[in-house]
Amino acid sequence: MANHELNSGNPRVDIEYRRKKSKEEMRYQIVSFTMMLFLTFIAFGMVAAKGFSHWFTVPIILLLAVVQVIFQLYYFMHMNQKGHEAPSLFLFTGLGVGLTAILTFMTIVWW
Amino acid sequence: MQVEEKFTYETWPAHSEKATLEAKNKFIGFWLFLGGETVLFASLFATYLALKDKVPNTSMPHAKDLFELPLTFAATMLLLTSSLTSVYAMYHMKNFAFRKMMLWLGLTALLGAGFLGLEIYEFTNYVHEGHTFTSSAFGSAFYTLVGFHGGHVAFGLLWCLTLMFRNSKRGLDLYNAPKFYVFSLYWHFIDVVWVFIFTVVYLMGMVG
Amino acid sequence: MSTYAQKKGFGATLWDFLTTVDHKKIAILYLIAGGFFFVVGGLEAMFIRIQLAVPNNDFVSAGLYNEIMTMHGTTMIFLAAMPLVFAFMNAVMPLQIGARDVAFPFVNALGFWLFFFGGVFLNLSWFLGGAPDAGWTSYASLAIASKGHGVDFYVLGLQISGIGTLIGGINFLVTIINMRAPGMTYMRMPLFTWSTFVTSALILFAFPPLTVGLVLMMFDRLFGANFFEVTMGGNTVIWEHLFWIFGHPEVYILILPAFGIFSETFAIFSRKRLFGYSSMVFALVLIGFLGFMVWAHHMFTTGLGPVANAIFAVATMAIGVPTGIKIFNWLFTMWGGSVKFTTPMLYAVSFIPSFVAGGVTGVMLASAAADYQYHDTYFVVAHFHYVIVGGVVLAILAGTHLYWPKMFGTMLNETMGKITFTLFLIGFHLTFFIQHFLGLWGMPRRVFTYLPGQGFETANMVSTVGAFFMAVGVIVLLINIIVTSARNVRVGNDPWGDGRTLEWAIPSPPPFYNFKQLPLVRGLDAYWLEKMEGKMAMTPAEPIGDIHMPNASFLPFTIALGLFIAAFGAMYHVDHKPWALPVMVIGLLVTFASMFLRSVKDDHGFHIHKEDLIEKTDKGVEA
Amino acid sequence: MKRLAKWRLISLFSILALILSGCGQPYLSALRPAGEVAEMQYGLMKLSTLIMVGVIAVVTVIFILVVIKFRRKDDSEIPKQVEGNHKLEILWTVIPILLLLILAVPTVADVFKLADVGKMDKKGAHKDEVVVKVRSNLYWWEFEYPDLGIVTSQELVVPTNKKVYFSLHSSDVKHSFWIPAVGGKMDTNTDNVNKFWLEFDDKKANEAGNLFYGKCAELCGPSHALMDFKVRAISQSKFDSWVSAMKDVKKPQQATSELAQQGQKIFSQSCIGCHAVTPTNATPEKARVAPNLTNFGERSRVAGILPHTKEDVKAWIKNPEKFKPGNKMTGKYPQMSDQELDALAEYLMGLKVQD
Repeated sequence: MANHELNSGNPRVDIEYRRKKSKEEMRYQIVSFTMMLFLTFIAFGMVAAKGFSHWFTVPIILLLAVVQVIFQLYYFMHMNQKGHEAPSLFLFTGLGVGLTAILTFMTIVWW
Repeated sequence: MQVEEKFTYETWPAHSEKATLEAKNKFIGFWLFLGGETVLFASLFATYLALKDKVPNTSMPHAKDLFELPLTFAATMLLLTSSLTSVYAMYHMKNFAFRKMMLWLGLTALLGAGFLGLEIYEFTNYVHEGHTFTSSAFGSAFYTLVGFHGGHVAFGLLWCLTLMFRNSKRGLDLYNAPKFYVFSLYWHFIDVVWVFIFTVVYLMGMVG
Repeated sequence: MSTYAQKKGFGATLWDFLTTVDHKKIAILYLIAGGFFFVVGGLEAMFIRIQLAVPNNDFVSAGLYNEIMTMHGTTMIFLAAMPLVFAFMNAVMPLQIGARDVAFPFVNALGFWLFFFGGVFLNLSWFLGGAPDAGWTSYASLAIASKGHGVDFYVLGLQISGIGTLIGGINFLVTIINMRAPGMTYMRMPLFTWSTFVTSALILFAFPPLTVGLVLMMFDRLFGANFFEVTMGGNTVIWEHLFWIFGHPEVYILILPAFGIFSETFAIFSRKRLFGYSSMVFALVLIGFLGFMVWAHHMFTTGLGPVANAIFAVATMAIGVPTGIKIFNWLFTMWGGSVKFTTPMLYAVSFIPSFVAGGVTGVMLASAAADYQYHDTYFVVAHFHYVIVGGVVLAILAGTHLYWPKMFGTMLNETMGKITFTLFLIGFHLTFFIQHFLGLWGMPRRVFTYLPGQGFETANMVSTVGAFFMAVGVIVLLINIIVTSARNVRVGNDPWGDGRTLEWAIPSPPPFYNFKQLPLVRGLDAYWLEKMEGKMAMTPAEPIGDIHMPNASFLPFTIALGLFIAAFGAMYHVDHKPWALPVMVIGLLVTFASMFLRSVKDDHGFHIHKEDLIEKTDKGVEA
Repeated sequence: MKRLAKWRLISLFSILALILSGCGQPYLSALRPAGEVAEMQYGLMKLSTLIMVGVIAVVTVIFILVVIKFRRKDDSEIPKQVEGNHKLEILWTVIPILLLLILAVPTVADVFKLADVGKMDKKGAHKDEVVVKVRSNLYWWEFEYPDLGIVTSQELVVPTNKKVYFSLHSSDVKHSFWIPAVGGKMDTNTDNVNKFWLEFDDKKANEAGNLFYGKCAELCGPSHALMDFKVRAISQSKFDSWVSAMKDVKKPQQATSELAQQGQKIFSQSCIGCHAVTPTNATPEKARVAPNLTNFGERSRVAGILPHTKEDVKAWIKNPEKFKPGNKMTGKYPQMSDQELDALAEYLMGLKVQD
């Protein structure tokens, strides 16, 4: 989306280009925010409704959480932009390590 | 590029948060720190999940009996919205609109403070119901996980206010732009953690 | 050490070191502090071996033995091996990639002072009512039951120094990602830099679980929480998991830099580029990755069930493969080379059989069903000492000799170096080889004594004799250091004559800005390439210009000091001492005030002007 | 240098002599397996050692060649800068994988075999399996036979040539239950009950004098080193008669001699609060705070570590702290005169269920 190389030579053009880009980005961010609100409503609604079975609700709300977090990471924290190779490598490695720990604690800590 | 150089709307670089070597270092370094924080919170989540509802006697409240959806929902809305306001702040930083950025940052801090207030109110409620830090392993794990997050919010507030206070007269330059940016990353990360807390602790706690 | 430094008094030098943010000086601080704790841990080891020399010995009492044994492990791992490794990383890695400093010089200093105050705090336990006595693993049921403040010292001390290590790790990572000289691609980085990179990544992911574990234990012991209190719903196995999720990668955090040092040594003294460079890098990364998948092999007898044991057994065995790759690559680096047996090379060469012995017992231990016999016996003690002493300590000794001229500008005496080597190596094998058998004969580890008539007598005596050899070896090294420093014969850029990487292209010790002009890197072993073309220096990648340098600061010291003070308050708060809470608050205030000061006071650093750099070149003061 | 060579030789010889001096004691060493489990584990040890020695041999050969052949002779020689060799590198990646697979398969099989304790939970009158509930305490062990309704301490009695199932638990801090000659260990956790099985070989038990040494293998406090126990492995018939003899003790045995009667009086005043002298498991675990002494006279050690003599019993009671620092017995009873100790020891040594 955003661009490192602004070499049109004409500052006015660059500025306008950048403004347009920022606006565009902002639009994406507002859409993500709306989506996140929507997903939160669904999650809370499912639990509040109490009508669904445990095995149905839990995976769905976990999935909704993951989708929300992807919105946060990629749109709010700009991981969709260039120059985020090292950040994503380390963030996802950390996530992997963390998930292994969680998996262990849920399976072999209690008997 | 000199860090103290004065900029105008026209000369302000596209990626002010990564314009100098120091800024680049800060940017990568903070992301790595967030990678470590991921493991930290994962360990706390793991502990919580292992100790959920482990109480010494049956008369003590379980997750199901404690949590209230409306309160959690309100807290979630506050924090989610504060995420959006800090996005706005960064938008204005990009456009070199210092006053607007400060305004949105102030709003972010206000929402964060509201969230903290709700959390404290919630905790006092639980304590009245006999669910305390020392009453059971469940209690210890719950307060540690949620409290760690709350502590992060509180630290974020202090950070935000310090930044605003220090730079209120100075305006934007390449020295403080990365600082604002890194703060916004931190704030979003707190929100990411909260998404999992409300899902895993509260919603899954209510479901059983 | 800097070109700007004039003859200064002791006070000024002290102040210089208290406030320095220069990676080379911080390296020296790490070396001194780590060396000191290494000697302390060594003394503790000697007490252990003297106590166990004969059955039913009463050289130390049972309780005191547990304290010594716990502190030996904790000190050696956290306060000796890691800081010494950090010393070399700090001293060498920025030079190897052609950087002027690390990414965050201030944080670098902060990391050191946190480690230092954590270590001092931990060791003050000796004078304040007793050291921790629950083993370096500090398993929860025993650690919670342990009376006195010993375990509190462990928890708080490690927490403080752990934070220091964590930020140190992040610092190295960013330095390597962002600050490589022009032309220094990832696949041209020297192997020591690669090992620093992987090690730092391991630190980044391994220390948070330790932090969490320590926080939980601190809450349990000091603030009435119930994580490990079984009657309150707690579970002690959580500690075991958290500790080993950290603890196993920790082993690799120690050994990977050792691999790095040896990789450099083999290449330098064989006058040959490292055999299979890419597979060496690949193996490093793979070991680092697998390091996170195997921790439960420390818990085979905990009762995790056959499925978990089988999975973790197979995963553990897998680590043998990349390690094997490395061993053969080193051997084939020497193959066809021109091998010169200097002191560092002697360590490197003897490392191979020693480490292979430790590695194969590691694979034996991975075989879960058989591990039920080895677990918590002297077999395990023998195994990890073969890996840690035969790998890490030999590497630290090799690194000390190899990089001493680069750090201090003068060479350690080779004859004395070889004496140290001989004594240490003999002592090492004498001490630990026999312990494999002690374990198999039925001797559990962490015993303060043993009864006569079980067949343990001779072997234990042999082991103790070996320990004395090692002690004498270390004493010779200390004498060597004193004599060398007194003589202070200055050396040039490349004192070994066979340097291959960038650090050997600049003066020993380097000027405080490292490189006047950033070098242009044209391939692996950049300096060697230039030398082979008959050039004596690197081709610069930039014209001479102003160099931006960070300011010195006293704040890292005070931030760490504040936590140190606060830890005392937190600890004595359980005794209902009236002063405890105020002390804790004051300590935290010192820390936060320093951090606040740091964030509101701008620190733009200073510039060394182009003219000054040129002037000095003309006068021939510095190359 | 000559002296150094001599030293090396001496140390080498002493190590060799030690290795040749045997594989340890038959009642203690994991290298003298005395049962199915230990046998299985010994097999894995041999297999892995064999593989590892093979690896070491290859490394050593290359190592020696390199060190001898490629010494620097001429200071100006510059060797060829070799990048690597894919064939070689693939070779030393694939061969270790194969070797590890050879080890991994039996390892996994054995792990599952050793964890197979399904039979111990079988209910009903036809139950033939021996089940022992092991409870570890700060520096002593309790062995309960839930199906037989008896409790004993410090000295486990088991039948040979038969699977014995154990369920392990700790009442204070974590310990680990280990009988080296008979099979690998398992932790006694505070959180849960761990289960495993062992088998005691009759012939090997005879060689070991029917008495195996057991150890605590997890650091548990100052006297961790002294938390030994013994295992009396006897034939099924002898075991049966021991069980019925134990069961016959319905109430505390009466001392016969006058001195012993005195001792019994002292015992019922000062000791019986913690130490039971009947083998029934009717009292709850929490109330069983010290070793059961029903058959104390027949045991082989005092407090698990001292020789089984009257003198040692007296010395132990007089000052247990001297022998097991940090134990829970010290200070729980009044000081005793030599005469009282004498009587008490006489009584205790007479506590036998079999003749």
